[in-house]
Amino acid sequence: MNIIKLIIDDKPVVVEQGTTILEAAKSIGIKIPSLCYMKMDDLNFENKPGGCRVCVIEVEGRRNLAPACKTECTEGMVVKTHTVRVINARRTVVELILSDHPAECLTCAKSGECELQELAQNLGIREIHYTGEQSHYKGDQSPAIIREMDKCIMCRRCETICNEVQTVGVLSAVNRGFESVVAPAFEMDLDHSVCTYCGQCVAVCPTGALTERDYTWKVIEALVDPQKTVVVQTAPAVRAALGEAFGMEPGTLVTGKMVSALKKLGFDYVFDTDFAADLTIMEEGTEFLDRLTRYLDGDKSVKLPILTSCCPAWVKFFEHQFPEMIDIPSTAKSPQQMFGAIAKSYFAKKLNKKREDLVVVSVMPCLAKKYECTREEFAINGDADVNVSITTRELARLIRNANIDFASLDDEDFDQPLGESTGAGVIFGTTGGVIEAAVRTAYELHTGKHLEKVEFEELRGMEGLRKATVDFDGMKLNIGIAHGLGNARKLLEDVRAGKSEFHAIEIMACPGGCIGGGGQPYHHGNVDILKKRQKAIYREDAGKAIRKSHENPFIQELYSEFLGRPLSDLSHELLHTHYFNRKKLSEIE
Amino acid sequence: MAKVKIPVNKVQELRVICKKFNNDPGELINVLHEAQNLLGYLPAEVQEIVAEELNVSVAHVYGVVTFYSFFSMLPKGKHPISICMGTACYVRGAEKVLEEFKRRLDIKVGETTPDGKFSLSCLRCVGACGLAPVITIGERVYGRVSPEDVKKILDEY
Amino acid sequence: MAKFKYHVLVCGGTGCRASQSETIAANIKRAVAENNLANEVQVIKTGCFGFCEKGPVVKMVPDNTFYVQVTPGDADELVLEHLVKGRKVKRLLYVDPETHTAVSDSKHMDFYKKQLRIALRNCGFIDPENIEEYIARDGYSALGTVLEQYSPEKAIEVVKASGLRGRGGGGFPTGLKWELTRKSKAEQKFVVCNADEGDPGAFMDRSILEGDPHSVLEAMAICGYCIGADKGLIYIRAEYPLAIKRLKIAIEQARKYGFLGNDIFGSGFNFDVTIRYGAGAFVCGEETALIHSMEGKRGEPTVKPPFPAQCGYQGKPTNVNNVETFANIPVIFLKGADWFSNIGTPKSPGTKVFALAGKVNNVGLIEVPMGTTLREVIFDIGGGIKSGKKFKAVQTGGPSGGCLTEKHLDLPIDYETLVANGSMMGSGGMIVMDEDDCMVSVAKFYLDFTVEESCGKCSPCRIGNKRLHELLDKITLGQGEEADLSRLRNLATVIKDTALCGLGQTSPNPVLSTLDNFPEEYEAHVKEGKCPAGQCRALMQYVIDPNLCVGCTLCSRVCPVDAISGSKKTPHFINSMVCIKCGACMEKCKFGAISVQ
Amino acid sequence: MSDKVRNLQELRNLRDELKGRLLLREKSKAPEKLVQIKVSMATCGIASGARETMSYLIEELDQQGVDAIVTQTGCMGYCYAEPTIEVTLPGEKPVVFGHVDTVKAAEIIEKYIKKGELVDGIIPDTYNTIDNK
Repeated sequence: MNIIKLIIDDKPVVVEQGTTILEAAKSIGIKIPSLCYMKMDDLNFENKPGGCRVCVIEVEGRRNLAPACKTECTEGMVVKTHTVRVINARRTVVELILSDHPAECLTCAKSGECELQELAQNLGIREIHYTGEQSHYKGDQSPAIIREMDKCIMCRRCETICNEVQTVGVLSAVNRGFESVVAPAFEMDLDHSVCTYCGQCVAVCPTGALTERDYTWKVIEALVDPQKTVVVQTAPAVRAALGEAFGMEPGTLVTGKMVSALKKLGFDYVFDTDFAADLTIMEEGTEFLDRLTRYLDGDKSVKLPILTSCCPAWVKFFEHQFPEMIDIPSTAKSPQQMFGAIAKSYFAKKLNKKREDLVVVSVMPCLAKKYECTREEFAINGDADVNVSITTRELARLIRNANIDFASLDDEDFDQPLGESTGAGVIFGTTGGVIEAAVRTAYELHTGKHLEKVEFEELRGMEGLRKATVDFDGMKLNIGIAHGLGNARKLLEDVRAGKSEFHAIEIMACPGGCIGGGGQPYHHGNVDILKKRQKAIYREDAGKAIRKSHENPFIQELYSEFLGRPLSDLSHELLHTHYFNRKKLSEIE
Repeated sequence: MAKVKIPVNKVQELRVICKKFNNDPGELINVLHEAQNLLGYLPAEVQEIVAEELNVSVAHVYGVVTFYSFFSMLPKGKHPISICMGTACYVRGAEKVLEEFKRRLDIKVGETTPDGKFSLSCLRCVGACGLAPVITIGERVYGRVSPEDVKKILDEY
Repeated sequence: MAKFKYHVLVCGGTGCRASQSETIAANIKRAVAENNLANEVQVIKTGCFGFCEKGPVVKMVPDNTFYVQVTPGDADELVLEHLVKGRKVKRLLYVDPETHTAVSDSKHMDFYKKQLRIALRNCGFIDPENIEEYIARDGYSALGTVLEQYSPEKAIEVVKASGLRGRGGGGFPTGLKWELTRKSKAEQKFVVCNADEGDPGAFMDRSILEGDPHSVLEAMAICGYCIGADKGLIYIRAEYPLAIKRLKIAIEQARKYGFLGNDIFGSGFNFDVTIRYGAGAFVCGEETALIHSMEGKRGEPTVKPPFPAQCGYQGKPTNVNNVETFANIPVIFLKGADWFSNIGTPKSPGTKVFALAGKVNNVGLIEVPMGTTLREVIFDIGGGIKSGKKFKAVQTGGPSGGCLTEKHLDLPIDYETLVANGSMMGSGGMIVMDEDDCMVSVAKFYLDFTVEESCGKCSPCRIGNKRLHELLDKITLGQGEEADLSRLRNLATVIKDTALCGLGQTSPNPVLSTLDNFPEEYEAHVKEGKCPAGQCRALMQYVIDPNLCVGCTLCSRVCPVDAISGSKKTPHFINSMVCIKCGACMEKCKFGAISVQ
Repeated sequence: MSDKVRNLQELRNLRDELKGRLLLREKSKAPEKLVQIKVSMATCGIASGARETMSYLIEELDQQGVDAIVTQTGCMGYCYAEPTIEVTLPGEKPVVFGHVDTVKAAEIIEKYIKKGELVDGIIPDTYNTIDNK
């Protein structure tokens, strides 16, 4: 690569060929404002249509202003980023965007996190000189995502991530000119489309156009209801990100403070989804070993590789996109749903209460969980195993509503018995974590030997598609790992073509796994935040006394007192499920 | 969007069209042209079949259909009337002719008369500026149209 | 001519007719009869000679003597001297401005024939559906010569030497564009002919494709050979069914004769052409939007660079040229680059086809050498302004161009001059406007067009043009304030400066050029709520003249909104607040009592 | 394929032959009576009735036993005068007529084609072509 020398704001800069002016300026501390631009190399996501025109700057010798995000540096280029002409152009462009944007900042779900709001503040916009007609679109409220497309600024991030990274293809730019907007086909509601609710569009949307459904009020109503015993479960990835909502460094572990806050909010029992993660390992691990041994004994009807099934967005993805393969993934429910089933049977019996008296609330880094708990197979005569699923962001809002000074809380412990978990449970929160937890237990169950080193570094990392071979005392197991539905599709196509050399595959819909879920505090495209959260998860695992799921005493107690053994009839009834052939085409009412 | 039932033979013809363009997503616009000629318009179900055959998302097809003014998701009239609103025709009074058509047919631009006989739309430029103002009904081109002629033209159908 | 020995042609074009050319013809007929030459001399009224400055024009056939600025009084002398005595009437002969000598007949006076047809050379001469007529006029011999005698590099040199520039509107040197595409390395490249022609009021590409499709095919093959491409695509708008039909026939015939397909002229060079249809989107005239449309996507442009020459259709190097640009290529190889570069001006050689339309008498497709002045085009070729009205402005370059006025009439037409004066060449649409056209509503008309055709991808164009249109709407409804004029200018300038593609960067031109050339008209709308040209209906005041109105109550009965009051036999009054300016009352009033202020 | 032109020389021969054949056509048959008429059949021409004019010309000339060839061509540029036709009497310069509906066509046949009298409304050719430049 040859080197390019140029001048930006009278400062000399040296960059590799192909670098854009935006990146060159950033490398010497000049942050040129931009809006539609977002780049996350590790997740091979790059959105720079060059459409918002906020990042225009002056290049000597050029007739009009150049978009910094798209224009590559050339030798001897002279760039000026804040001449009067540039500032006037930038302010006018932002005024134009604001002129077709509802001025509802005070009540908007994205207020305080909105990139357009921040831009308007930085530029000191006090008046919109060019007002006129505003575009209006049909509202759309799905179980997980709310679309208020009047707030759409056509940055195309959601369209790019849904089509290129997730390959689900729900969204596309529609119409032309002033009425253009990004929408599903026929501007139908999301819950009629093939949307998997992975929430990545919400994670990248710069404004309040795409936000999560808010169930905080429903939780408050349950808490104040004297007849109800309110039980809460917190997902592994929440404890690695909740702190960011209160100004803490990304990657700060706030497990103890989270539990303390939940107790102060009035939850009767504060439990941990990690417990159900260990339970999932028991069920899924056994199912995998059962298939593996039958396969090795020559039973051709056995379907390998086994695919993990704990991510609801991934489940809805293969139900829509690969309906003919719905018998390949593990039949085990996700930890959220296993927890609900156990809470409303085993635990309800312990408290000798009816299941209807219990309200199970889950705190998840994810939007698809909101949809998952509403699936009819996860309820018994109308009473859902998990009543409400809220996101990390919603929990932060609840804590603020209760005037709790989160940062100064002392640590507290989860309640027993469903609060106890192992290191294997907590690493569910990151890509590669579920399969590592499964391997830790399956190794010992299969070989009967003690597993000395529990860390399997070869399963870890951030690359979209990863392969690893694990040695089960002589028997080589090929493991595949994919995060991001686009990568999942590649593995699926191999499996469909019978070319897949894997025995087991772990798939998570969100890039980075659950730490990058659609319900987490906004990362605004900064991938380092995801990496820091991932390290925090592995730190929590390392700090745990017990590191393998089958050594969790309360899991052993659950089996001895209630379930009997993994894959027992009761286990099947409570902890396993089946999938549906969802037509690829939407059902238009 | 009411689900439109497309007769089975038409669905078959539609798949044949897609195969004729060997299901190449790059040929989407040519496929949509032939589909619209086949059915007169492009309802949601047609777009879904095209999306399936060309292996692209339905949203992508809908995005293309709503981008180009030639494609319509509503059935056009038996005799689609298009008024040329190019500069030459505008300068020679095309607006008055349009007003006259609107008044007589009592529909707005983009709508179809209740009996489905006429639909009214504006065209950017037919390219016969010598005959400004120009209107087309189906394939036929009428030149030098004045508001007074509108009645005579409509009576021809 | 069997019977008549002599024909006297009297120009009957509307320009000359306005200076009584009909009476001249009548006088000559009378004089001919008096000298009993009636059965030898036929007097004929003709269409416009295209020399209206010197009208009325009388031409004697067969000796082609050309008399100018003839008056009805000269009729007798003409008949006596010329027809009877056979002597030319010196004082009426045309004096050549350079040589100051009287020109005896029109043969040496090709000065008055202002047009030169290169791109349109075969249009109207050959049957477009018969390849043999094209071959008979040297068709495909340029391709044959290039394939047999030129290396691709040398052929590109010829195109560069000719100085040909893009006729689509931008004026980018064609030779350079071919060279850039040649330099990009790839095993697959494409030649694309841009026949989207979205400009309203422009129809030259259609006429070329309908009249002489083979010249485009031949040129595309030559371009393919030069840049190393074996595939050509013609992107044509769906609104041109006849051009599509003729193109298909031409492609079939060209394949049959081996001018398309494999091993053309035995040179081992393969090239074939397929047709891709537009679907009604003006923005697809822009190169990158066109390419996306051909890839079955929404016609949204992308930021350049990369230029299509490096990465175009299907990511491969693609050379996009306009129909008219291609139509010039075969002639350049037949007649040579020097012959071509000597036509027009040094920096803009060759000719340009214009679609002359609007308030001009001879609406038509004309092709003039670059450097011809607007006056010559509008008055000499166009036959002046319709129904004797006063010329006000001419709009070139369609929605991306600007308005030029009286003071620009003598400017030479070429790329640089038009851009320097706030307009641009564009594809060649030329709409003439007269005193009755309000420049603010013309600007609004173009903005209405751009708002409708904007692809919506970038905010300055998607939202900015909408706001420009709304501002102009306000002004034409008489609700504009002083500050709106400065807002208009700043917004237009910013859109021009920041929009992503050519459409957005030029869409404010109609506003800026009307603001610069007709500031007083904007002020009249804003300050006095008046529309000088009387076109903005909202600003028209319908008024009843009390001393003409006899109180017959006819107007009050026909008024749809009861804006007219007054009892029988007394002068009536129109309440301008209620009046919707429909003009029904004015039509009904038999006494001419109602007028518009 | 028989019609495939294999090289430049073959093309030149074909061109000369075609040019010749066009002239031959004139020479072989009764040259003095042969009339060539070109009807401008562009979109605007057709829209203004060029198709009717063309078929009228063909039938009428046939009935009146005039040996003529009527062919279609592209746009000659006189939009204001469509439909336009160009009539070339043998040995004469081509003359363009404007606004040629069936009535005008009849007048052109009667006066110009049969008797060589010019007809009102002829359009002087106002442009050079590259042949004579």
